[in-house]
Amino acid sequence: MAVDMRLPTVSKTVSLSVSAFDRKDLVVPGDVITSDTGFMRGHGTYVDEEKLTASVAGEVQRVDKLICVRPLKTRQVMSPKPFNGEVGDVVVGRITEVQQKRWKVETNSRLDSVLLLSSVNLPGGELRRRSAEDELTMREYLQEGDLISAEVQSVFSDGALSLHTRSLKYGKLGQGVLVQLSPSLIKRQKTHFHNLPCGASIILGNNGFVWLYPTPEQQDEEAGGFYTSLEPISLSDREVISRLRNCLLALATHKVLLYDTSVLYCYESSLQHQVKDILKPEVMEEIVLLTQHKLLEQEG
Amino acid sequence: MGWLSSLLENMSPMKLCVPGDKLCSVEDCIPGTGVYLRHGYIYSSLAGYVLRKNEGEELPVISVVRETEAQLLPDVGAIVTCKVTSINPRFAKVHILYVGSTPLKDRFRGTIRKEDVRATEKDKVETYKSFRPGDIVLAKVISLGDVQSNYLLTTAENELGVVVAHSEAGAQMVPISWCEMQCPLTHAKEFRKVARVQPEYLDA
Amino acid sequence: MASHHPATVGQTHVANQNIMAAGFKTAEPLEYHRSFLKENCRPDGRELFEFRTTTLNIGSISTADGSALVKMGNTTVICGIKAELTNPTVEAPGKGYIVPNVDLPPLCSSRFRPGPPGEQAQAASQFIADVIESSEVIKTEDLCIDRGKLCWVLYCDIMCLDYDGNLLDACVIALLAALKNAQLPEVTVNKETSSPEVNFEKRHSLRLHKHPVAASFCVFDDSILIVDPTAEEESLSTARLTVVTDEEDRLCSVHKPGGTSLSGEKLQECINRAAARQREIQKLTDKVVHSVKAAQ
Amino acid sequence: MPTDTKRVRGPEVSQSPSLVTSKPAAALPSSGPRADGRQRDQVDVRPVFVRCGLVSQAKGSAYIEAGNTKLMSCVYGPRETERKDETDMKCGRLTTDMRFAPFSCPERGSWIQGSQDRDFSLMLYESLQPAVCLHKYPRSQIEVSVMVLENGGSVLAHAVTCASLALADAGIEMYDLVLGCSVRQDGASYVVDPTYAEESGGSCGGSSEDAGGVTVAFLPSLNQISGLQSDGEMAGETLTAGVRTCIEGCYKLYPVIQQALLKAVRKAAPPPSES
Amino acid sequence: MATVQVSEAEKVYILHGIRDDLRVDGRGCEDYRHMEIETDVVSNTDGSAKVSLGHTAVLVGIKAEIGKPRPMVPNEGYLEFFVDCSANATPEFEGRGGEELGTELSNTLYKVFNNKQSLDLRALCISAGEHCWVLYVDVLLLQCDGNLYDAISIAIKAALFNTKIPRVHISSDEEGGKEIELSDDPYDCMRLQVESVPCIVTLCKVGHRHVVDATLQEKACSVASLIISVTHKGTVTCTRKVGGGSLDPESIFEMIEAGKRVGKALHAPLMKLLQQEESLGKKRQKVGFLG
Repeated sequence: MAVDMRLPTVSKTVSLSVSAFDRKDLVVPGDVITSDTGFMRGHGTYVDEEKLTASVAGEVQRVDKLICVRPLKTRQVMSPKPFNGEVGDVVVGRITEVQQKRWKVETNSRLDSVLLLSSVNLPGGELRRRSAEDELTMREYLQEGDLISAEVQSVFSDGALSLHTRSLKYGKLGQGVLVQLSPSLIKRQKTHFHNLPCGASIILGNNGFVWLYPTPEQQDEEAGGFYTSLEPISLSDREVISRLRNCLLALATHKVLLYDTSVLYCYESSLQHQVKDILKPEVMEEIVLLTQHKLLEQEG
Repeated sequence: MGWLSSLLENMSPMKLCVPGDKLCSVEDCIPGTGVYLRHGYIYSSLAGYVLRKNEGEELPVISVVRETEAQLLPDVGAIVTCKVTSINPRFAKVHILYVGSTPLKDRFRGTIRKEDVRATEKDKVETYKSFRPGDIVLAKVISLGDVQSNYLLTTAENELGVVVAHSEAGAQMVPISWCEMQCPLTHAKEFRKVARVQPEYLDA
Repeated sequence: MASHHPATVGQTHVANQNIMAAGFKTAEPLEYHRSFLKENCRPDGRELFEFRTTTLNIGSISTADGSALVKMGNTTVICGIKAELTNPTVEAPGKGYIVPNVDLPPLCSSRFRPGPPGEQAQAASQFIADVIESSEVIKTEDLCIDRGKLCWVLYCDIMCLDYDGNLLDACVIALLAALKNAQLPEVTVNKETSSPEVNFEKRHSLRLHKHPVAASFCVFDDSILIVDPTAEEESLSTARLTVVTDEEDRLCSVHKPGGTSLSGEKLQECINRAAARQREIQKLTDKVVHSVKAAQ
Repeated sequence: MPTDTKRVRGPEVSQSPSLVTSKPAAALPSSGPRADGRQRDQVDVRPVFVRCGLVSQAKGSAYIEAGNTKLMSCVYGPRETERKDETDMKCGRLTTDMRFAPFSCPERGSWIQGSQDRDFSLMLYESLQPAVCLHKYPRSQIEVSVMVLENGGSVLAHAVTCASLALADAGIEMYDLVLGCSVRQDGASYVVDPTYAEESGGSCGGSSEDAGGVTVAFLPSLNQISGLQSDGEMAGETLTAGVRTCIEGCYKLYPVIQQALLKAVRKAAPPPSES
Repeated sequence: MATVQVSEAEKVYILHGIRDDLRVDGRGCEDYRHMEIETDVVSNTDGSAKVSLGHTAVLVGIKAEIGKPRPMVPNEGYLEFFVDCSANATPEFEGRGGEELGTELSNTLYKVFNNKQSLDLRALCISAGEHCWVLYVDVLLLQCDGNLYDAISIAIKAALFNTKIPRVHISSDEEGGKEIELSDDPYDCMRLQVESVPCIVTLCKVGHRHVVDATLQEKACSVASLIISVTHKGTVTCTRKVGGGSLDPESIFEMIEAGKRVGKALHAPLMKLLQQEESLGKKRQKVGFLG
């Protein structure tokens, strides 16, 4: 048995990058972004006495003549649902309800997302017509609690996301570990699916849900993506996954952007510690610093 | 336990059991109703009579039965008798009164959607021309529905539909076709999705 | 039309029979009852003016100062009396309290939900309180121990354990029997310390001045009168009436909560039947009370 | 204090006559035979009187009497869940409600359900739930209510037994019956199935290390404990021994309970014809 | 209780991990998560403590008030527990959900302290039959991430350690009436002997093994848990099975044994930490809620 009791310490984010306070592109509601009338008003802004003013706290973004403020979604994990999905985003989500012809999916968004029965590949071929029977047996494919990876297909007018899994890489997730983080920590990349060289795979959902799982031996022939193996995972794979999980949490605690390289460097930096010790504040600090050094070196 | 079962066998030719009684190994019988499996044995899940039936299989089916199948819930595929409570253009709401021939002690609600009223020309169905509140309808359970909705029922078979209906004059109407019924008093015709009339029933 | 399904034919037939025979009872309950009433009888085999078998059991709860369990057919009601000491009010320094409450817990029928008392329970409590007051079964003056200082409060808690109609009749029987069964310890006030002293060895019964009994009726289709309704009969009837009389045939209470109207003639008939019922029940109660006393 | 407008109210304060004579309750002796003649340190449960199927309105019901403890239980359902958010598509829902009649204890209780009643209801729920095949009743709820008519000690244990009988009587599918038994530890000695006086008197007198109560809910045929709770202070070994004693007590009760249930089955219907 | 959904495959993964004594976060079966304890965090209480265990965070405040002893025990003071499950902790506590859990938790706390050992209640008596100290123990759940019971019990013990009750002086006036005077000196106060205050250990049965300090995900895989409160000497003051499943008698006995062992071991480091914090006195930098 082990118990680690201690007095709390004031937590501070270790960061080698520019301090957030020095950044000019950060605004709070009411801040005047520009009084130049030549710009177009985008999300997160309003015009007050001809001045373009921020209506949310966040980062100013300029695309050509359009100015938007991208909200800083700093709240960790779960509460106030902060993910604003866009078409093409990769998400990891959990089925919360099976309804007629659709599943409700929790994706860390303001509103539950929707996966239509017509947006999934059912077993027996992609082009199979969906029958009334499929509608009544939807729960056999995906039921409450199941995790899926999916892509945002469209955004409804109320902001709810419509997902699809019409690709072999998407579908029901098997054994592994879900880590729920802030979406703002996920770096946008070409691919959000990575087989890490340390021996496990990762799906970095744009919605902040990160899925860690053992790298499959061979990309097995799809059973429509609804079959999951329940064979025990080896102890060594588990250790890697648990280590990665704790590394993700350490990086997130110190607000380090998550992508394959940062996760991998953090993993390497943590190797001198036992998995369960990684979450101790001083260890977190140490390995995150190490990681950031490595990242800076790599950037040159 | 041994003494008890022997005692009971002396008192009645039928064996009685309570929940949790080990009845036999799965190698001896096929589990029927009122039983469950655990570690290769069949146990009783009801207090009742143990019944072994040979149904043409190699092994007999073992079940535990009570006086009535009191706990029957509407299940997918079951034929139910229900009473229409309300109608709107999209569906009819009903109370399920019977599952098969067993009356339900508590009311369960069901929904017959417009598209499930009949098998053909589904898009031409008008719920008002199919059912009226108070009608007694035979239907089949197609799904337990979801959290938002009730049991989903269908009448899209010849034998399913309205069996008892009262006319505006208050008399019980007589079916005259698969879609019409007539009041014996006023001879007024009303539209219904009528269940196919059983000859046996007419003779009675 | 869709093709013929042999599998469903048999089932359909069964279901048709449901409707025509036993199903009648569930699907068209009012018609079902009417068909019996036409023949001057009721679905449970009783005649229109026949009460269900009434049994009484008293003193079975040792934690109560008095208790009684009444069964009228299926309807079961238990009454427990707890006597406690308190101060009389300034307005009535020479009087004690009687606090009757009727509870209809979810246990007794699926029609009652957990939580605070519903309308029916509130109405029943008020009815019992009215009967106690108007019949003067107990004079609250008898509950006074020391004028202005100390008196008894009798908590009469009545609980339904099986609700199959005619709650009020059963409640009144249970209340009276429990009151007759109640034994209160002797309480004296010490002159020096002016604090009460209780002598549990010496107990005495309550003085009951009257013996009210209730009889309930239901009206079907504005004209047919039946007595001692079951829960189903209550729900299908068009009006209900409860008449309470005492041993001198005096009317203590007439309770008719809405419904269709009733002729004076019919009302008189109800009162006559209630008076007859009073004799029956008083006899039963006294018999049981005596047999319990004899056994002690 | 909110006033209760839905009941006939009495005086604001009143006192039970037994509290007026402030005679401290005599500590019960912790040796020698018990007040009701039963043996100490032995699995000596009170004989129980059990009946099933008394309540006409309920789907199943049971009444149990052990010494002065009298309680009854009714089961309603399975019926549709009332609230949509409580509907479970895969599994039924069990609700329990345990209440004490106001006249059931030496001190008059309130009509309003106190936190103790809710605690009992919760423990009843946790003891019964493992035994009920809830997956057979999707999107429905099964309601169990228990009414204590007289509290003569070991109420929770008997409530568990009574409620499981009512469930079986209702024909709700169950993996096993659930039986309850309590033990009161008082120093080196213990009493099984304690009476009200033994329950409330023990904690005053004992000054030793071991003083407390254990209640176990047990599935006799599957040999599983579905409910366990203890309070007071006990060494680990005493607690373990107490649990074992309770299990033994449950086995003593088992034949009586089985008989009562079988009697109800036989009474309800003659054996079906074997066809 | 706050619940999370877990898919079947995730369950299998967690289950196998526990079988191999390697939990998802790298812990062994009997390891606690990192725990932070701070006392004296709310200034208008007589004693307070904040405990965080993983993401679970609870705050306990203790108020001492003068009341009347209970008639059955005239020479003792008493404790009152109230657990507030505010909707802040998890949205599930909105409405009745939080109320039910709050009652469950406070009822259990009464049982945990329903014995002679936990706290010397006689020390709380001011004058027998007339006045005593009543300690109102208010528990506030700030965040729920599993294992509430353990965190609450540790926070209560820490808050009781931190509690300072003003000394009272009883003087009689001429007519024989008694007057109670509270000491004005903030340092003239009474401390409680908290040595024997029990700690709760929740053992969660997952598969064929049990774990301590289960996360919400692990709890979702568990059929039943055993709550067991243990004093520093290893005396058990309360046990309770919670959750929907049943347990084998043998595994209950194993869990009692394990609970006793783990619970006993919690006390020493806790007391050491509390004394260390106390000895730092004003030098210690307070972290409070914004840390």
